[in-house]
Amino acid sequence: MADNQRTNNLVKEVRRTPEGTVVALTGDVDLHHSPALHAALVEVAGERPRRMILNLADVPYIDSSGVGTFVEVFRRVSAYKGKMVFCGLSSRVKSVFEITKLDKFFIICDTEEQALKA
Amino acid sequence: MADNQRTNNLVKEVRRTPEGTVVALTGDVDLHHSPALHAALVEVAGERPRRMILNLADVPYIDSSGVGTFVEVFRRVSAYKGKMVFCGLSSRVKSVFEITKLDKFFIICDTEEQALKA
Amino acid sequence: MSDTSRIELNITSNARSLPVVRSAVERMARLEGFGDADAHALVLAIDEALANVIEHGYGGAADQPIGIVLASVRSTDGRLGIEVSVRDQGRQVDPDSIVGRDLGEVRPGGLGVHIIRSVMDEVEYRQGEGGGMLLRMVKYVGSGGSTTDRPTTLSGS
Amino acid sequence: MSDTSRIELNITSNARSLPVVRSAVERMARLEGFGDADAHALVLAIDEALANVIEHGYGGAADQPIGIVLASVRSTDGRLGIEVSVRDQGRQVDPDSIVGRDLGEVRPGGLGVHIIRSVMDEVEYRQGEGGGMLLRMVKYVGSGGSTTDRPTTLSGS
Ligand SMILES: Nc1ncnc2c1ncn2[C@@H]1O[C@H](COP(=O)(O)OP(=O)(O)O)[C@@H](O)[C@H]1O
Ligand SMILES: Nc1ncnc2c1ncn2[C@@H]1O[C@H](COP(=O)(O)OP(=O)(O)O)[C@@H](O)[C@H]1O
Repeated sequence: MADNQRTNNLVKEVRRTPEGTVVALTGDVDLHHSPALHAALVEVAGERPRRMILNLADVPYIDSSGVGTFVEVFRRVSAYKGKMVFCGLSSRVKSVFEITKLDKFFIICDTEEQALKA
Repeated sequence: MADNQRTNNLVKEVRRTPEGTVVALTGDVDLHHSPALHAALVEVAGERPRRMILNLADVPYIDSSGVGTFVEVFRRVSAYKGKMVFCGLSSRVKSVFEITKLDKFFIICDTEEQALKA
Repeated sequence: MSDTSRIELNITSNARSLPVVRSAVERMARLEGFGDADAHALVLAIDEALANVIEHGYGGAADQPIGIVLASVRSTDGRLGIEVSVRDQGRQVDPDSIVGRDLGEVRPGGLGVHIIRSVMDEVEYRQGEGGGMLLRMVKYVGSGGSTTDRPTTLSGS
Repeated sequence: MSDTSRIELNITSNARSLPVVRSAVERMARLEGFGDADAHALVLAIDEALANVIEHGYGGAADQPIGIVLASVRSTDGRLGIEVSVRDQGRQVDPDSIVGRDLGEVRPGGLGVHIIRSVMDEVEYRQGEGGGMLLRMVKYVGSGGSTTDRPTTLSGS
């Protein structure tokens, strides 16, 4: 219940398309929310979408627990040869990817349309 | 110098027109900034504009020291039969005028254009 | 957000610190489920209380201690709220002397206490045990609020 | 904003308090003259430090004390900065054991300390005198910053 609430607050939308599944997040992805985010993304990864697209346009803040969550999910998606693609990063969020050098490993697009073709 | 800096930070623009003088403020009008605001508005009032128009479109926050400053300047402007008109209030700022019942005493318009004719 | 939270802020009596407190209070109010009007009202009341400590408690001195404690609470009918206490080591006055004023006339002064009493659900001034004043106040979600017109309980000053 | 300012925040080791601290830090950084990148970097480093105290210092317990002090400082060459100290009463570890890791491989973990050391100008872990750990760090305006690529001083863990 508490967990559900957190997930619902964090995952704004899950949209399944032939090119992949778009997960739109909302709010700060921090230590408080990362466990629920992990659970939600593992569930989506379990459906083995060709692309798992994370739209962060509505994420003002992310910390290492958030990027750590993405890394863990990335391993699951890579394991079945899926792709994980990010879009909509603010410069603030992008800088956290840069500091942790994850901008080199993840595919990062500007828009969701580009992400669906990446 | 420190005072000047504060005034400059707070008063974004002073524009003199035949209908009155528009003073556009910016930033939080709180205990820290009210003394500098008072000095700046007293200076404008000294020019005896027909209307003294305070544009608060860029003021996210105001407290009682801010409205107290407006009241004090209002007395000066009223003394020479000038008008004091406000415009651009956010609902947050407007609520402070309401709590202190100053919305009943001041002329409050939506836009600067309306304020110049009020 | 059902578990309670508690945050303590210790500042000096410098008006420059007020925006930092306002930001913290606003964020906490949002996290506790306060809407726009309630969050704004709470921020305003705390800001006014701090301004009064700086001006009246400390006579404008900028280096004196002020302690602020924010804690989530619930009303007897189950509404979420935030309890605030503001503690200073300044001038002690008779709590009954801290009153706002009737707003029948336009003049500056006496607005801070009026605001505090208008927007908060509970307001209590006390003399602190180790000196100074202690202000305890509570605001609940969806109660009072900045745009209501309920009669104030103030006596004119 | 030339006079110095100092703000102390005392929270419990609950991740729910982190956004409130972030808001306060960001506002203070802005008031001190930090630009976007510097303010964001400072907020991030403090948030990571607090997350580490919660996870490693207190093993996830949510009701333990954490003290944060923010103070404006100046570098020897006159740049504005903010000094932060984070104090806990949790597990004491060898300060030298608190290291980030090389980022040659994609795996979670070890990112927090890497971030702190990347974005802050000074970082020093010590064991607290009454127990727990004490982290002291400083960030100056326009130095380091979140998007620079300077070599890290980390040993792999
Ligand atoms: N923290 C305080 N310590 C001592 N006196 C106070 C304090 N807060 C308020 N007062 C008293 O209450 C009066 C009303 O305060 P307020 O409504 O804020 O108006 P103002 O600050 O404009 O006088 C003050 O003039 C002062 O005498
Ligand atoms: N406040 C702390 N108290 C005790 N140990 C700490 C503290 N902060 C960091 N550490 C140690 O440093 C290591 C690296 O921390 P970090 O880079 O944040 O990665 P992670 O938290 O993912 O392990 C931790 O695993 C822990 O052993």
